[in-house]
Amino acid sequence: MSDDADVDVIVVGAGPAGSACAHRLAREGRSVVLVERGTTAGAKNVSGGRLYTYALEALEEGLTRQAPFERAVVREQIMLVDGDRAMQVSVLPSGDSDPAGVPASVTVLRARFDAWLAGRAEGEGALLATGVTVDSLLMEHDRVVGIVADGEEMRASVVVAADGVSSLLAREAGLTGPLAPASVGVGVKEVVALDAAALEARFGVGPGEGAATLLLGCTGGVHGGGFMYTNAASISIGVVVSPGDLAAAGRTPHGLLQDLKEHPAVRPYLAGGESVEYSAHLVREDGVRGVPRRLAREGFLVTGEAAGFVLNLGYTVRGMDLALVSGIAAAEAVLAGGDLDAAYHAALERHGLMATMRGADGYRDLLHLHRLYGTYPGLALDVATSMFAVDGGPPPPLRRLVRDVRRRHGVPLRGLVRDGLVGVRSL
Amino acid sequence: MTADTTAMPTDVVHVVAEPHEVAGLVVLALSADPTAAVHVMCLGVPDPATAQALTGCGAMSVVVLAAGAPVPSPGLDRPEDYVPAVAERLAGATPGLVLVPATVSGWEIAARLATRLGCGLVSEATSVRRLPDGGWCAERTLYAGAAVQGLEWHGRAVVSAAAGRGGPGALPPPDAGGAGSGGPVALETVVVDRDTRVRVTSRTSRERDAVDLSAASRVVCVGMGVQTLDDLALVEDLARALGAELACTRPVAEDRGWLPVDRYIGISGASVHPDLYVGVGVSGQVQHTVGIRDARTVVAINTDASAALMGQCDHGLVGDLRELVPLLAGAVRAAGVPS
Amino acid sequence: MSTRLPVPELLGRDVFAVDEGSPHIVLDPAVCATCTTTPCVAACPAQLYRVGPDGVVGLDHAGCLECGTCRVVCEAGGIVRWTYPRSTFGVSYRQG
Amino acid sequence: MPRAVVCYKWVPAENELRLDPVTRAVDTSSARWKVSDYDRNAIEAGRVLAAERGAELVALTFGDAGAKASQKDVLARGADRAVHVVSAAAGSADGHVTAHALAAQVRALGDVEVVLCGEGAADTYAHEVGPRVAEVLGWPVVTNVRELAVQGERLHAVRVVGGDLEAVECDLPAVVTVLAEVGPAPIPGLKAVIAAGRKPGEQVAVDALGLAPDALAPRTVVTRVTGYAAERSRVLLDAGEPAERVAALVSALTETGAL
Repeated sequence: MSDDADVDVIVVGAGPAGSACAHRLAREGRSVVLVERGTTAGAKNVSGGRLYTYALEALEEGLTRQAPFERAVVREQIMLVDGDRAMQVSVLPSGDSDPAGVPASVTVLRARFDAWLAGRAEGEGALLATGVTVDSLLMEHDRVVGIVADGEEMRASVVVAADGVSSLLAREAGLTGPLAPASVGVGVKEVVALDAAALEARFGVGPGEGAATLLLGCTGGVHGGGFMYTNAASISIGVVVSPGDLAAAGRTPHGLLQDLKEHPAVRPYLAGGESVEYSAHLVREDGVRGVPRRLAREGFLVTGEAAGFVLNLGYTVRGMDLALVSGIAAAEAVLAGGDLDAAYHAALERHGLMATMRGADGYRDLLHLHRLYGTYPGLALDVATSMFAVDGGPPPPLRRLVRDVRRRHGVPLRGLVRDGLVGVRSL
Repeated sequence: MTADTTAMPTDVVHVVAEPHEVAGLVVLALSADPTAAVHVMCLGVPDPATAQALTGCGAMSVVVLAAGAPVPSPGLDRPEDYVPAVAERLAGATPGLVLVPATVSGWEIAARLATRLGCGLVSEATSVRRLPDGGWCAERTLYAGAAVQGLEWHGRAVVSAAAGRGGPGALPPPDAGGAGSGGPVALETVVVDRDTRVRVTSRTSRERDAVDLSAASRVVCVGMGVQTLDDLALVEDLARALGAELACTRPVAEDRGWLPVDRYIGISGASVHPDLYVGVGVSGQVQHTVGIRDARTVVAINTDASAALMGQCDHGLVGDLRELVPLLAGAVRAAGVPS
Repeated sequence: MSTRLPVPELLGRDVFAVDEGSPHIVLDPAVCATCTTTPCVAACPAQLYRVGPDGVVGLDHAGCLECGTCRVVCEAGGIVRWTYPRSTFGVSYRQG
Repeated sequence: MPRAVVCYKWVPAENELRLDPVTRAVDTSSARWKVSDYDRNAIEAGRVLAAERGAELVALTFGDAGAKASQKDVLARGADRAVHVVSAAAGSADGHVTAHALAAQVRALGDVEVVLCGEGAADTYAHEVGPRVAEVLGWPVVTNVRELAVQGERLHAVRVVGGDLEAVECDLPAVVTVLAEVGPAPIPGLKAVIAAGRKPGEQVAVDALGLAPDALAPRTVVTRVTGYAAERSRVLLDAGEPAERVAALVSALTETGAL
């Protein structure tokens, strides 16, 4: 700790990134203050609700089984929606549990999960200060030396910004600029309380088991998709859409979510449930391109969602696992000392996080195919519907069936092939 | 509150109150248990008119506790000072329900008596009833009115209750001419030592205009969403148009000082039961809404459609109060609404 | 029975500590008056942005879900201040 | 060093309760817990008083194991020490039991010159525990207080009694119950929150206080808690021109006889 610092490290934001960072630093004997603006950790945090557990195990082996997660995901579903129609692909089982029986992914509700994780960081010796909004960075000689909250200053050798997608601190530090509307999706979510047994019957899962459902075609042609995750006794249902496209399409995120809930293929899942919470959150969609080149400056580094460590792969959104890993990497960079940015990048590479971000870059092209959100779900449903239509005549050749449907949707063969190639390349 | 009296032994209710509160509490006592022997301990010497009324209030006995030396200065007396004397007398009396008015002094008296008697306390009961087994049960509100709690006990307990307040939540009065404990009784005056550890040095009236909000048939209430004095003037005009009393939420009176404190409605303020309540810029926290529970019709006017009051009103008018309030005042006047 | 819920009804299920004293998002009405596209109105999940009778967008910060969408979509620059609510104020998720 | 004690209650946040729409059962399981609102004003009043007196401020609560979580908050609000009298049966305790437990701990602390309480707790608001504690200790009590000062060994207070303000005085030690008006409870700042995190809270088992079984036997039993649901029609007028909305309201009110 430098002479005039109150503590070694101040971590701003007790989400997965901040708590993981504080956990690791405290375990290594650093004095850490973890500042959270919610009155409890998790009170300001929202996500779809799925966590890949490898990241929790990376923080501390065996942590997953102690975590207050909702359900272990055993069923993956993709639902294509067009008008009143729907087509669903269901994969079971999803992923393998490791030999120790740790599920590969779990659903979480953040108010519970984040409070627990922050509590773990406290258990390692970090000081958790909740109900404190950090207003700005304390700067001296072009160096970040602390934070200011409600007029009070606190000094630290390093400030870690884990303050989420809208990171005011990373912006203030000059590491990030304004977000472009096209680089984010706005997610809205309802948590619908439902009896556990009814939920298990509807999703075809056992006690403690859950399903993750992705929905396409439910966004009124606006770039985006929907999701449905099973919690212990509730369903998280939401849509993520490109906010800049909404006004032109005459749609609202709220309206799309209400439509989705009313869809004949979705409604039975929710029947009799009671909506207990409505939340919203921005989701970064620019992948590795959204990660700033410099992630640190003297006395400061940025991690988690604030640093753009979010991946929208279309079939799933990954944020919490990347946040955890980047938080660990941030802690390792602080522990390494020296050039913070270099140490941080080295740690991120070491954990394979940058490789993951780069590897996922192709998905971005796939996700920018506009037809994915309106045309293709309808096209696929038309093909499927024709396949199942029996009128007594000879079944039409499948090739002709696809051609007819394609023409009806005004998709030229060239376009279909091109989109297909983008899809193949991106995978 | 109906009591099945056939199978139950007669019980004793001790009413402990200031002279002007006695009659109302005896009514409550007899409605809780019509066969009860009601004994009154009157804290302080009543004026002649009140004394006259007390002899026929329906109690079986009325004991007036008069201050022994030093006699308090007029206006600086404290009913709380009689607690040791009351406790001493009750300790030797037939155990039973001890009924105390739910007032600032009554709350303290009730809790201290209960402690001295080693018994339970039900503060601000909304109902009290005998049980067939001779025990008692009572109800009171919880979470500032969001919930109702049911309590039971056997043996002695002190209960504080609001006497003489109307509305469906209050203890109902007994049938007119209902059973009393007997005919007129003589007042017995006993000079007692008081607990003078707490001394009143002065008493001043808060800024108030003797409004009785609880009697108003229409109430227009100012919430914190009314942000300027100009906006307040608009709301005042609406109240005039409606012939309504102007009321407010606690912070409007206590923090801003815009209205006298006796015009605020809520758990620590007034309770109202008008035919029409109009809340302007009222967020609808339960600490306030508990006080409007008995309003027949509740109207909320707020820019914020998600304000809690919108979920607890009959009609929610969403929009800018600067526009809506003058329009409403005009429409009310145009409709020639009798006020 | 429809599962459809209007925004105020949904916000009513959330827990808020509204800071009556100081709004955390501030608009410049002069700038907003020049805005013709008003993307905030459609994009705000809590529908807190509304076009007023004068045709200018206004904001009610009570009910803000603190998602940051308005700040991202604002083209005209009418949002002259966007911060988080002061300590302990704002939305408080119980599920998240 | 003289001591000032503030008694507080750890309660579920009333705006986070869930009421079952059918049974009206009150579900506190999803509610976060908090230091009862007016007790926060009491703590701040105690902080100011203790600072003036050079006294140690002890924040005292009686509750089950869960109430330990309150200690960080009361320390952040300015208490020098946080003492939690722990009882597994605290959930079924009434004012009689609570007052005996708190008073016993006040005696155990020693050198206490004033005990502050909120006028009522956010859940029960019974105006009960403060005066009960005073009686158990044999001390005078001043309730419903909005102004408070101590000069020498004498306490001066202004109480709200109906429409009147009553200035009173009494000798110390004494118990005072305060209204929110006694002064706002500031939101703890960063350093106070962090300093609180460094201070350990103290736990005292109720059995260690040497209380007679009778003192710990509740006199009343809670038989049920049911939610209150307002029966309101909840018609929102949020569309159309303002004049149309107002006209719709006036006609609805006229129809129902409210006007």
